[in-house]
Amino acid sequence: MSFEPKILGIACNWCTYTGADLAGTTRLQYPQNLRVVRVMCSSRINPSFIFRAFQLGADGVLVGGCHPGDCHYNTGNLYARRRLAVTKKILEFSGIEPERFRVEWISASEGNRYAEVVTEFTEQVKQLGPQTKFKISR
Amino acid sequence: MLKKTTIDKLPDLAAHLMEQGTLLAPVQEAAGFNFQVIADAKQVDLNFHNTVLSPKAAFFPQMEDFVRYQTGKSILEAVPVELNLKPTFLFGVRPCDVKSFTIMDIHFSGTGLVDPYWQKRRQAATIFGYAFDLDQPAQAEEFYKTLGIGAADPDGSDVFMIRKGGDLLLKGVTLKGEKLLTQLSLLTAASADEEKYFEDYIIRGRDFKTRFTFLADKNIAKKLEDIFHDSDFWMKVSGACLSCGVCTFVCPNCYCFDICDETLFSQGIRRRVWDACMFTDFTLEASGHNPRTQVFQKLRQKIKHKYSYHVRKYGVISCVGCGRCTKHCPVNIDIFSIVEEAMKA
Amino acid sequence: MSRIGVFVCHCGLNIAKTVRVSELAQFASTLPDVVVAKDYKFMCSTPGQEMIAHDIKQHRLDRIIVTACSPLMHEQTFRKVLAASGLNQYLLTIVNIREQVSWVTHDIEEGTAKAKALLNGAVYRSRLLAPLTSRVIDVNDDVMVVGGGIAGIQASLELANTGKKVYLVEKNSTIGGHMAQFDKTFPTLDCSACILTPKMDAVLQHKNITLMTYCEVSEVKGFIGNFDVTIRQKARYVDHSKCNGCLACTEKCPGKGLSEWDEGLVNRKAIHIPFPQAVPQKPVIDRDACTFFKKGKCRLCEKVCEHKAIDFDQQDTFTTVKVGAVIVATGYDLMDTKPLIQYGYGKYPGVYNALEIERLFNSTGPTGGKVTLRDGREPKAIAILHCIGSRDKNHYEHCSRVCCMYSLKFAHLFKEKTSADVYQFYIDMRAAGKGYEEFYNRIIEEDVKFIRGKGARVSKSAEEPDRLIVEAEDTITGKFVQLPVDMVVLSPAMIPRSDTESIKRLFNLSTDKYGFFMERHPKLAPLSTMSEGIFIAGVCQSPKDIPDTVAQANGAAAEALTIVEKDKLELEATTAMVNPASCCGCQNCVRVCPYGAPAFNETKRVSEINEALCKGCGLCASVCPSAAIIARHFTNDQVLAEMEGLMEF
Amino acid sequence: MASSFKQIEDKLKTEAKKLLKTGQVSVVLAYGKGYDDNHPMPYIAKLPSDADNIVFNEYCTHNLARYLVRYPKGTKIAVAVKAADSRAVIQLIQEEKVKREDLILLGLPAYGMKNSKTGEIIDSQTTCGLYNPVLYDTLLGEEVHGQPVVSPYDVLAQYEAMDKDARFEFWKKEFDKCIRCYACRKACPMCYCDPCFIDQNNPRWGEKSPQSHGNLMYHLTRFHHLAGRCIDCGECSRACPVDIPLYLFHKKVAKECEEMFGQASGMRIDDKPVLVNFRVDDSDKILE
Repeated sequence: MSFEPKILGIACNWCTYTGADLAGTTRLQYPQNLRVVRVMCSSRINPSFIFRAFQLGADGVLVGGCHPGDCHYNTGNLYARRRLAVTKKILEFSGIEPERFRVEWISASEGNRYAEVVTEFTEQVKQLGPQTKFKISR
Repeated sequence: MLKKTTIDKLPDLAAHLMEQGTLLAPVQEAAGFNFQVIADAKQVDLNFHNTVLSPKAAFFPQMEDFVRYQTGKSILEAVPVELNLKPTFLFGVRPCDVKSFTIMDIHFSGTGLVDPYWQKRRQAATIFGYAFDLDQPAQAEEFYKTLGIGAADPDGSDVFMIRKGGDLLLKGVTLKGEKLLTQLSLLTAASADEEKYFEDYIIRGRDFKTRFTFLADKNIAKKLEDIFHDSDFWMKVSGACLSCGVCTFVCPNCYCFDICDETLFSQGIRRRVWDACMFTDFTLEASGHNPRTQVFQKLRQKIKHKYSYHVRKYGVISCVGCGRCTKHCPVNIDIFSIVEEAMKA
Repeated sequence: MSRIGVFVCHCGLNIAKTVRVSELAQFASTLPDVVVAKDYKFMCSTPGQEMIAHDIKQHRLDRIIVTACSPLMHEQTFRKVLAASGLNQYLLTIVNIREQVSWVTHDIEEGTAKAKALLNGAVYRSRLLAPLTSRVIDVNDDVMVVGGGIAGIQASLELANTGKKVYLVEKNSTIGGHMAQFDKTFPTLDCSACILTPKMDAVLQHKNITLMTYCEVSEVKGFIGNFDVTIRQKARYVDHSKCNGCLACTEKCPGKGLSEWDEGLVNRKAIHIPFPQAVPQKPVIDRDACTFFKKGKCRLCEKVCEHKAIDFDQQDTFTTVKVGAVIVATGYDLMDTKPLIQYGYGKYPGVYNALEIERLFNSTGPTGGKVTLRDGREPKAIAILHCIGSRDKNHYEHCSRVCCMYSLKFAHLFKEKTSADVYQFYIDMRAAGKGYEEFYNRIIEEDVKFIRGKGARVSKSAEEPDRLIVEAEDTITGKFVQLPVDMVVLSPAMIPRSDTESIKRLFNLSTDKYGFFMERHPKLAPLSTMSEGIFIAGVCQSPKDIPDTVAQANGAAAEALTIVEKDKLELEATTAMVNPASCCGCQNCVRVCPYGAPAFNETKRVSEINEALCKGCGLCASVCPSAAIIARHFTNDQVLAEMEGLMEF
Repeated sequence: MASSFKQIEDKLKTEAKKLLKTGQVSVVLAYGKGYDDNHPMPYIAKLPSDADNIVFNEYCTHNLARYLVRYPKGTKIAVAVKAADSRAVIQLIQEEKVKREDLILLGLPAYGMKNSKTGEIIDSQTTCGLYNPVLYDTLLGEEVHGQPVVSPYDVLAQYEAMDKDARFEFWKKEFDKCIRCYACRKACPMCYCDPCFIDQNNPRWGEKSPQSHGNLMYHLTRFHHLAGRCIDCGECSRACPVDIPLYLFHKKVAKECEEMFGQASGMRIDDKPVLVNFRVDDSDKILE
């Protein structure tokens, strides 16, 4: 059986989550490896959420927010951009493949882009294989 | 009967012990020596002064699992964790650290309330005490003489070891130790001279110089009680203290712990982990109130626990003067100096 | 221990086709704390809702999970079911297995597996949900309108007519705004003053309106329903409570300053009213132009004033008013075209901008309504250049929307007042408005020449030194045009007021890339802003004509009314709060919040969050290093638990 | 010509005495004698006579900015600051934990500081590599000049060049040593949270037991919390009883922050910490 990664998604309510709904409404098909947590804004995402996701066994983590400038809360994603950039650098220096963590800006009208990103990211994580470095083993 | 072998043959001795059970011995690490479970007999290295961490973890590991359970299931389905211990050989423990075991024994098993984990690990262990090198001066931080401990005291060990040049002299102190030595065929019998050297060494060890101040257990206990409210004193001595946990974690006598439930998915483990009186959440009450928030209160607690409460409760100071807390304190706080000053206060 | 009920919806075949719904319900029933799990054809139908209500009672459920369509669809529906059953509505969790599962896969294995994982995440999250209650606050029923142009005037009158008290704040010494500068309005060509001045006067006379001219907002505190706005009354040096508006002072005054109202084409006195119909009809002293302030001698105005109204010692004063809602209608400026050196504005006297031309047409203007050049000649040929700085990626990409129409109006007025040839240089002619296309057709018939090509350059004529040459490419003929004219009119981009930044900061608004205020939603909430209780109207939101501005003003008034009509207001429940025991006082929350909800309590040395200002984005919770901030309904433990549940299977 | 430790010590004593005598400050944070000369301690002088106990030698490595947040708001404090220490003070001012006007900074231009545990010279390998305080009111000695200017990030090259798997193994081995004594955060002048996120039970961010995953969560999150704030004094690593080279990770994060946001921590009072700030034109490239 081929490797089916588990991917954690964290999507902002106003853009990416709505965009994901639109992908569904338009019946776009994409891989089912992504499991999404809905938060109100990408700025809600604590760096530890990302570290924790990998510890819980996520093979990849995808964060979705509004395009910079379009944040429902004005500036949330502009802070998120910086904070998540640092998160990514930390992941990279700790030795985990940085490609396993991705941040994408997907608006509520970009259902097709949502489907594309999920498809492409799932494929990428598949190529990387199972994530074992952070995963808690008991 | 005194036995001997050579330092060169240490790996052979280690290998013999490893055949019979688990061997814990000093190993050189990046930050200094530490006791490790030996996988490769050649790792055992007696060229150390003392270890960074005390050997207490052999009997009181930093993490001890008690119960495994599943969330959402009945408590009746929880499974206690059984200790299936092989015989353990704790090899190369300095006299002051050996003494710490006997002090900890009072707390964990000496008063009728028995901690089964401590007791089982203790019972499974054979302790190879190892005298300090009397030809080298004691380290600046050490003060075990103050606590009445000699640099070559065999008390508390099952087997006691003294190095003589390239030789290692071993003597069974307890029946268990003696019996073990007779089984170790690679040991040879020591000569009468060596026997004498061994006995003299122990006596010389009692006069070995470390930092010293005259300390009667009862007096210091009382004195510390008297100055409990002298917050000027405590503020002064704790001014630099960061309230980190280094001193308590390296201490051979600190035994405070926390019990926590750690779960992942539906699997839970109830375990014991070391805690420290220096930590914020140590005395945090469920109400949110914390009776000990200030640094001086925490340091006072630590010193009073060792030199006062422990004396009141168990009749003995809970410190063996190994000096680890001083040596590893990031800001060089010295418990010996504080005790000395307290006596003057 | 929670008692969770799981309700799996088939949504007909929408879900059931690619998720095995009964298997999903069966799976749910094996999860810890799940007391009951059921599937049903249409959970949102009345029988479906009744089933949930029934099970809440029968099984004493305290958490409900509905596994169905997107929460954006039916979360409210099911919340009502909970509320009706006596369960706090925030104890509901929706699992989205339609839009994000069944509709995006054809594979029933995959679909079912993902649905299980999502459901498990919901169970983990659900256990940690807490009941939330909305806070109810009192509402002040007064409104503030910032900006006294036509938008502000209109909104103020509408609100005042409903009986609400209105504070109208205007930074100039008169209300009226740009509209007061215009001569005629397109496409009807009715006189601007004739329709505006009655409204200005109505504002002054209205018992419910407190007119605050020569004032600026200096501080805004509070939140929807309860704003405390501090107003700075700039020193007028004339005590308006004593002045009777005889204007004797303005006659004697020797000081001269450029007339703002006449776009600097002429001077006015240091003590002045901006224009004859100004409201209020009482003067102010322009400190920079006043001989006394400049030289320490003069005081002529003081001597002639019989009411002793002149007060050279007057200082700025501050007053704070309480209002429940605010309408921001700060209008626009024209782009400064001087930096566009190719058009020679400021260099060649024959080049004018649109507002200057408005003044030239006006009978109260610098020329008394005669169209003459600065040297007094009457122009023989006039070029009107559209889209100067707007529709231009190098400057402002936006279309200023009204220039086509006012340029046509100018052409008409030029034709009426002069015998000049009039040329329009345009990119596209945009006439989308009631009667606009008709107006365009009318002007075409008035012998106005239309050249489809953007004016590229204005230069001095080599042959005739008094004349200018306009260069452009006529894109219809494909020919390069060099046209000698006497007057060039630029129609510059309309841009936000120069003080937009400070207004933005004061009211916590956001702006688009040009600086126009952002509406909450471009279609569905065009007058609301991200700051609750603050509304926008008119050109400060985007360029628009007078009818649209007035419509927006009425709309904003109605929006404000929906707030101040209420006695009480229910606030968002999913706000953040600070656990003071964990707060380390780093003030990160205070630094990042776009709404100013957290504030630092200096005495307790901890942050506190004003729930009335909080919008629940959770930014503060993620920047809080000691995890002291609880983002209600999205708390750290809820999110982490959900993640754990999602990753378990 | 740089001043000797003894010269600086004398000036420090004089200055401290003067400040306490005139009542300009109520507290002087400096160094005092420890149990031997190689182990001086942070010392808090409150009386003019206390100033006689002040010492300064090459082992006075501790970052005294650590102690500033202990005092109530408005306490007038004089604090002896070496280069990195002064950056910590600046950072604390940026974060409004202390006020500039409440502080008198006694600058210590010190070259040749030594780690009292190992005896090694402390330079840009383990700290920010500056020798003169960035901010001070009085400089107690001649500025240090003529030392080679070395980027504090040069030391990272070999770790950055590592294969990611090797780097993971490297850090795993280091973090697995952690005994969770929290000396690193307690020695850190910027770690003033009490409680720290890792102390919390609800939620429990990382397990309290000293296992790989809890250790990893603690350290990685702490690196994030210190991103753009760590002033590279190296105290965390010197405090660590098991010698985890935390400074390497902190340096890496500081370097990335500097590159991405164009601002080094603790250099200017008017800066805003980079992670509670943004620029509209921050590039999306930083996420790649």
